[in-house]
Amino acid sequence: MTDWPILSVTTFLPLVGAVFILLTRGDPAMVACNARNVALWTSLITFVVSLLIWANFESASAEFQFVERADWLPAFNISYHMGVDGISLFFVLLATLLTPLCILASWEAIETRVKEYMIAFLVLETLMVGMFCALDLVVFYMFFEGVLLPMFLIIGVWGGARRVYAAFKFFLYTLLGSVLMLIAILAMYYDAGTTDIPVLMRHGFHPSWQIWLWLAFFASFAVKVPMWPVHTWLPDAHVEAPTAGSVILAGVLLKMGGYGFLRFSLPLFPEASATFAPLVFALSIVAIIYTSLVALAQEDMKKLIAYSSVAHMGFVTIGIFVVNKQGIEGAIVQMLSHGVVSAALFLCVGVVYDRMHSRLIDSYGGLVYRMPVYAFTFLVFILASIGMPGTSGFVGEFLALVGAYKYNSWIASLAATGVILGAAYSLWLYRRVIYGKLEKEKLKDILDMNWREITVFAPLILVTIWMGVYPASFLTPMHASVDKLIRDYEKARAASAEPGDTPVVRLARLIGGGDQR
Amino acid sequence: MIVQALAFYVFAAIAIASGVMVIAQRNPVHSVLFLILTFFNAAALFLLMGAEFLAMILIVVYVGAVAVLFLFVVMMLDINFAELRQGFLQYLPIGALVGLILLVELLAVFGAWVVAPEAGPARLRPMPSPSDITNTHALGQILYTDYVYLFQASGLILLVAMIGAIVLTLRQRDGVRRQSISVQNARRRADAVEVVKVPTRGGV
Amino acid sequence: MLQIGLSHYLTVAAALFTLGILGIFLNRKNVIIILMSIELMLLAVNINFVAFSAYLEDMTGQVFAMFVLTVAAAEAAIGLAILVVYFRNRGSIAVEDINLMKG
Amino acid sequence: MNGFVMPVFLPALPEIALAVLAMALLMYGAFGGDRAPRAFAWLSVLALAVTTIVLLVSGNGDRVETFGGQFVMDGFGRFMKVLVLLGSALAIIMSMGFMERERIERFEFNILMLFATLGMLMMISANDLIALYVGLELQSLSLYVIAAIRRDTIKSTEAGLKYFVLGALSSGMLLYGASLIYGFAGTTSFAGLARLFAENGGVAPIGVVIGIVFLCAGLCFKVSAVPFHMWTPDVYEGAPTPVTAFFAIAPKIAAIALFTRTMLGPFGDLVGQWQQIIVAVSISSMVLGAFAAINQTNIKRLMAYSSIGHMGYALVGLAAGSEAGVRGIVIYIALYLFMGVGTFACILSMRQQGRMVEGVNDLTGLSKTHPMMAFMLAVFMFSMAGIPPMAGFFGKFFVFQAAVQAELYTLAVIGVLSSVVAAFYYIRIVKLMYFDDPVDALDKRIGGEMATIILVTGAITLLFFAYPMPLIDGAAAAAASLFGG
Amino acid sequence: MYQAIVFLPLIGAIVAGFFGRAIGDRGAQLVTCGCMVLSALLGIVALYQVGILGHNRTIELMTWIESGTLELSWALRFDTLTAVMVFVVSFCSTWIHIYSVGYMSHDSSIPRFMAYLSLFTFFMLMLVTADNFVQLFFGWEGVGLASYLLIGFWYDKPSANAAAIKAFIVNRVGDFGFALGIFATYMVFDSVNFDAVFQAVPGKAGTQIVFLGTGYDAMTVMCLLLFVGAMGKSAQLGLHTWLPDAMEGPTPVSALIHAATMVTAGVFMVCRLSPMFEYAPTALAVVTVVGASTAFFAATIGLVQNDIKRVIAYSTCSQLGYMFFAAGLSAYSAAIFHLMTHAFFKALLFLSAGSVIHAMSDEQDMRKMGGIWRQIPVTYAMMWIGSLALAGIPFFAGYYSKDLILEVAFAANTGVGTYAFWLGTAAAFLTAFYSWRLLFMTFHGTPRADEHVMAHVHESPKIMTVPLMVLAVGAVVSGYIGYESFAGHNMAQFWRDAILVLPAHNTIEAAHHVPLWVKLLPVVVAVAGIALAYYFYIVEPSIPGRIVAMHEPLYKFLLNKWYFDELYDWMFVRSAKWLGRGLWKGGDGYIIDGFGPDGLSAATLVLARRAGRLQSGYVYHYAFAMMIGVVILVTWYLWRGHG
Repeated sequence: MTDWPILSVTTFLPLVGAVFILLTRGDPAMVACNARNVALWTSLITFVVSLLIWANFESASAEFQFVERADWLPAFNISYHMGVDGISLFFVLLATLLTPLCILASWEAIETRVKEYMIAFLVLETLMVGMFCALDLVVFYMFFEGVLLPMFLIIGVWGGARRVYAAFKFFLYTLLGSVLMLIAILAMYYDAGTTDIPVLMRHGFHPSWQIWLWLAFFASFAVKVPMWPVHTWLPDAHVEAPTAGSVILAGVLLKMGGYGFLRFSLPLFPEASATFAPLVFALSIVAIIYTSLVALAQEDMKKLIAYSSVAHMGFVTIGIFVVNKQGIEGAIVQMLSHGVVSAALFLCVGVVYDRMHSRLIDSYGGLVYRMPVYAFTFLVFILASIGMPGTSGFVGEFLALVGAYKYNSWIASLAATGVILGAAYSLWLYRRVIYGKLEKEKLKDILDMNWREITVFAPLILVTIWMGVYPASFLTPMHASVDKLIRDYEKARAASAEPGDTPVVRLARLIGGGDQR
Repeated sequence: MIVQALAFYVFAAIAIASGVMVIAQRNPVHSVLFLILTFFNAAALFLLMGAEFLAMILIVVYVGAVAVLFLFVVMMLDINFAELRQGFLQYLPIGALVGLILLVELLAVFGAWVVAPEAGPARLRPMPSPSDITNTHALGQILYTDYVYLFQASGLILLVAMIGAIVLTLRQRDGVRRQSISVQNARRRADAVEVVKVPTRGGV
Repeated sequence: MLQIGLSHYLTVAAALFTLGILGIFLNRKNVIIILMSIELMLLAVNINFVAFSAYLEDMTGQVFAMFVLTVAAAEAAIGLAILVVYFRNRGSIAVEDINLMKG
Repeated sequence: MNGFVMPVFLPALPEIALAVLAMALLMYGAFGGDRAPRAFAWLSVLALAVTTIVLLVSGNGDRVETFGGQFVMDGFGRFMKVLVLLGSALAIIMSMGFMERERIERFEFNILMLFATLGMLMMISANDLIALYVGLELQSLSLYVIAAIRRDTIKSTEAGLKYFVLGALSSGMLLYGASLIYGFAGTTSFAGLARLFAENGGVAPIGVVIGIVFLCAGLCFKVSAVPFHMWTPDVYEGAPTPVTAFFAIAPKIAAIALFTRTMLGPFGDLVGQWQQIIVAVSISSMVLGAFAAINQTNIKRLMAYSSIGHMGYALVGLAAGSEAGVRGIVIYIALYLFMGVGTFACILSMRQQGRMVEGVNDLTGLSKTHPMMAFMLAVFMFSMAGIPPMAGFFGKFFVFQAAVQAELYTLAVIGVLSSVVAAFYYIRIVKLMYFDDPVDALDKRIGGEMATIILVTGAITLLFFAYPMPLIDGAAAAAASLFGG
Repeated sequence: MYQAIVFLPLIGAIVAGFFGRAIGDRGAQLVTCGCMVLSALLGIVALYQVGILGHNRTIELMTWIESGTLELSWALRFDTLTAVMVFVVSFCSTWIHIYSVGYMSHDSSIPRFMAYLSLFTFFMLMLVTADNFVQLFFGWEGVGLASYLLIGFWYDKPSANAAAIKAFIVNRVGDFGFALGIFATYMVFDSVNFDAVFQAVPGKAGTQIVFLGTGYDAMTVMCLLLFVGAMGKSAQLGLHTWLPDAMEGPTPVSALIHAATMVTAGVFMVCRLSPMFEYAPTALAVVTVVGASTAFFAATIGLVQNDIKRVIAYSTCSQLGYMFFAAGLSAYSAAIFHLMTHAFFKALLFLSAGSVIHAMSDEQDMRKMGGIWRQIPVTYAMMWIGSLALAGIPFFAGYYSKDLILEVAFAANTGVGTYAFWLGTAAAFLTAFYSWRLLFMTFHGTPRADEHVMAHVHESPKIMTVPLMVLAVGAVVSGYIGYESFAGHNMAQFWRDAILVLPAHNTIEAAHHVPLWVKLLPVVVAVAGIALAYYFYIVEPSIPGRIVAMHEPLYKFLLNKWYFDELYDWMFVRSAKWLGRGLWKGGDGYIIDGFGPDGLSAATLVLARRAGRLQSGYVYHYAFAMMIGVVILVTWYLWRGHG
């Protein structure tokens, strides 16, 4: 533990950098250069600081650590309350890891409005980190929603041809999801008189309320995850966003949904979570199979990866809602892994996009002849994406499926078909892009990755393998928090469960008894 | 009683009838005239209710000033009356229907009217008995004391109306010679008259 | 029937009020008629006030009516002034022509 | 002088000061102030400043009644009056450049603004149906004229005419309602009405209820709530832009304050009766404001629908009918003031080749030509859309909090959903500024006052989250004072 | 030392793969072969220590996954079974590495090839040394990956790419079952470590498990699911389609992966899990039936194929069938025995075929060969040895193992055993026939290749022929040497606890006592097969054509591999693509977006236009709206009544 506000520093350090960039003036080329450097160094320092969080984290404790609390709206019992536990710790690290890589990846790809771009990214980092650290619902919501702004601009200003459509769809879709959560937050505040998350976790909402609150939160998180059928914003946003935008989107933003389920839906609404778990499973399984099939048909690399993200997040939601240790830890690892792997895949697309300015699979083929390093890198992440043991993808998927199987073998069996389909579309993509004859004239003089790009990928490969071979470094800090989560969940369920209830019956009763709170 | 009732019905009937004519007339001049008629009858109704001062004001202010102002503007604007009534009938049914609904509803509300027993003490300015002082007197007593704030405020309203009317309609045409009193007053003999010492025998 | 009560006066007022409203939206041709309809409405309100005042035996109603009268006069002045400037610009006061801005 | 005692003037000192200053300025203008319009405008601002100072130093926020209970001064009033005065002063400042460039500078304009402001102050302090009406009319009559102040253009005069006709109709309805209330309750005094309904245990004769309906109709017109909003877009479009800015802000604040006081003061015990009106009106305003704005190409018209929507949100707080609701309204309206002023300052700075432009599309590519202004406008737009961490989010947060507390869940849900629709047109403006390339660039130069206003309001909007307590505490105190706290 | 066996290949792979450009072709070959030789030598030592001296050991490397009760480590487990496998894998792999130096000498990316080979070896060794199911799975998937990479090694060949993907995905289907099997195992035993599971098996026998909503016998479900994985990897009937296509890879790959080692992983798995299978008689029966059917089925297809490598591939498939039904009849040691001998002779056959192909300028179609035995005598001889071993001609390796399996089948004296026996015998006949068909078509008769090719026919260099000879030695003697340890009198002492056979299932013991005709039958049919082939292709070469003409449909059926590929293509590949496209355009585009965001925004725009139209600009409409508003509110209150 540290005696300085490490979480706030991590959160707001990027903002300082952003202000710094904002204040630079002068020759445009110089400004751009400065902006890049400042952004890179700021985010690197932030990353180092966030590593300190990990270093000082006490794995044995299930409590929130590095807690900070400051008055914000004292009259309303709402305070600036920050802290991390084993669940949120790695999401913070994920955000701080990916941001410098994104900035590095955009080094040459972004030529216009560099200054604004870098500011947007730093602001985004602040919001992401803050969101994972927030321990007050209102503070959380502010960060959660605030993410929309820089992301909207990043997609819209630096995006591709249909960027306007994509940016609007992204913005409005996710906004629509989350406003309902706002109402739920207010309702919780009304009921509990506070929005402090640790306090709310002990509050115990009436089951009939939980149904509605859970649904409202679900509306928000399901869009973010995204779950079928509210996933259609994702392919568009991914395709149109600049490379780094896709990276952050896939790497961190999607995790906000999963994180939300873990942080809020399960501990706050255990009853409702149990009631709706079948729904989540159904949607997740559909997502896995459906989007995997859709991914097979894609012609655009980014779109394919985007659809694969939906499928991968399906495992996450399944893992979360089976509420057992393997399931939840698997879901978290899967999220982390997906954060690294799909981010890296988008970066891979970005590498060739920067050279050829096409994302169509058909524009490529035979790249391995000219770009062996690239081919290798791409392969590593394709393999991680299909869950090759020894990579991070396997650990998450495996644990989540083990958890699912413990809950119900149908879920695991159906979800596991996604593993087959995943291999199919991923390898097919790889084959069409990397293998085959180098026939296209334009590709004949394409260059392999330069040192900057290799620098971007090296840490990602490292993390992927590390997480695959020795996931204990990541799993150990989670154990205590996940145990507590499950324990509390079981306790709450035991307190109100009546044996012999099917979820449908329970749902009917709860909705029927809506007015007695 | 009978007389009062008869008077009421006559005045009320004329008031409503001329009200109808106001909105139904093709010629705005006629409308204004019917409006005046309405005002007169309303004033009579006021009298029936014992509000003499208001009745007089209505005639003086409304008929004397407002209605005439209307007339004046109607004349001034020199409007082509030829097709002013088109479309009236077209919208009449729906309009009349809605109007009728509103009327019926309002009447339904009045049926419920009673002077609430609680309303008695709620009265702010109990009406003095007419035998003691006249209606005008009674009004005067409270208008400048209890209602001085509002009285002053309505003064401001009239001021605003004045400023507004001037701002909007006063036109300063070029080439129109105007009298400028301040300039006239400010004129000194020295500005206007130059006494030139004419040297004698030198010619001009 | 012969006993004239408050509701009789209120009925007259309601009729005039309704007429005033009807005048505003039935009239398609002449803005001046609209202004007159407004005067009708205000008159109806005044009848209401006076009637209530008489039957409540309270002076407030009459005072209110007086202020209404005052304001109505001012309103008429402003209304006509606006009408005049509009006429100067547009050369018409047909209600249907007041339609430059819509959507 | 049978028993007549001189009323206490102190609570009304700000109004008196403003009236006197306005008349003094009128004299000055009539007899020779016409030569330096800018200086005159600054004098008017000074008058408002003086009034504000008087307001702040006279009295301590305790509830004081005077003029036989027709005038009330309390914390709520003080707070709203400060907002109104601030809004008016900013509107006058914003108008200076415009009036000069368009060659319509006239001292009467400023005087009318002052009188309108005076009317608003009286509205806020009204504690009697008659005072309500008189204050309202003082404001309205000034506004009718101001709307048509550009008397040589057809648009401005048409705006004035429409505003007038509908305004008169609405005040007719309001009066009719007042007469019904008077007739069925026997008094026009807010205090008396409140006492009466309190004694009746929250039950009112049907006549009073219908009276409240008519009264609400009149008040809704002033806050431009659906379906009494129809004048708003046309008038906003037709009126000269600084006038639109003024209309969009100060009268709205005053009207909403009056609305709040009227509904919660005399009819506070009848919440059950009028809540449905407000809920209906609020929902329709939010929804219409969201939908109708989408197709607009004129930015002033767009702002009109936007303001309709915003009033819908403010009314959500009123619908709650609680202290929390009033607090929400006050916060909402205060933040709306800053966002609105800032936005209009940006609109007023939009010029091409020295000419005013109003098209939404003229903002295209603004981020490249005016990065700072584009940024601030984006901040305002996001704020209006209610995206955190902008100030607008807090406004919505607190009104919806009140609504949820009052268990008006449907209202809250419809409200947030319509805010998503509304977000569509707000972000469309951001899109134009940031995603598209400039076609006809706007002129570079932005007036000094404008830049300052944009920067200050922008900073407040953007950074409100960092230190929200002063405003929120103030609003809480204001709300408490309305509930006799 | 034991770590070195496993990780030396990995080091070789990394060095060759990442620094291939720095150390050059020769360097990469040296490094990988060096590592492999070392590994193989250590492997022999390990076999000696573990198998002969009986020093079982498990070496924990580090924790891997640890979540709740799911605790597993990276560990190397050495018992006899492992040691045998390690020996086979490292031995074959080493020689194939060496052979590759020659075979691939003209290729442009030698380091990559060597790295892949070494990587494969590493994964295979991880697989056989696994201490828990998940590490087994790791190796399992890893060899799949290496196989994918190697099949697609010539990535400019579309057919190679397609075959690589097909191999991976078909294997994934198997892995799907495998993974579910692991889940079920964990569910039942709360552990995935072999020791813990094996110890708990007897206690759990007969328990029920709910799978897909229905209750089944736990052991049966687990074993069947796991067996699905084995079927995928070992190309058993249904999931066999990838194996023939995998011949697109370079020939050493076919020899190493698709004959000697990887494809036998399924057999290894069943044997490794014998303590579980023993308690799941139903599963054993399924294994037997599938194995026997595959043995026969693949042999029928092998009859008519024209690609030299494909014939051998189907032969592999068929031989794997033998191994499976042996395992299914609880003769695990026999299965492993056959696995080992098969590794030698099949690797030999493949490498010889490679040598032929090499000689024929990369021609693989037997119809374009013939009459070359004089030019390449060494290869020809090796091919003979391999074929003799394959056909089970006495005293070659195959004779010992295959006969043993057929005897076991007979001795089992059960329905499935008898089924396996007869199908196995039929397959033995077919095997002999197509092996000699291959020999005769390739080496005898008139040359059918063009002159250009024929001019270049030449014997392979030493670096290729020496491994052939070494393997040939294995193919000749391994059966004789191994028999006693694997299936003879030293069995119990050799296997110890590596394999568990319930006393009731001890079929090997019974196999030693079958009637004589059973022992002779396989040899007889093999000789008959050879004779028939001789008659068809040497004496009367026109007969095959006539038979084909007579039985056109049957021939087509066999030539097209029972139409499995077509069926799968239609059922899975095409329908998946069609569905994907349909869901994308129709589901996402039309339904979800159409009724979701796009539909909503379109509706919003329509509403917006309507709302705009409300604002007609006419004052009377505005007034009317206000009045309607009031009327509605008033009506509402009157209708509702008040209070």
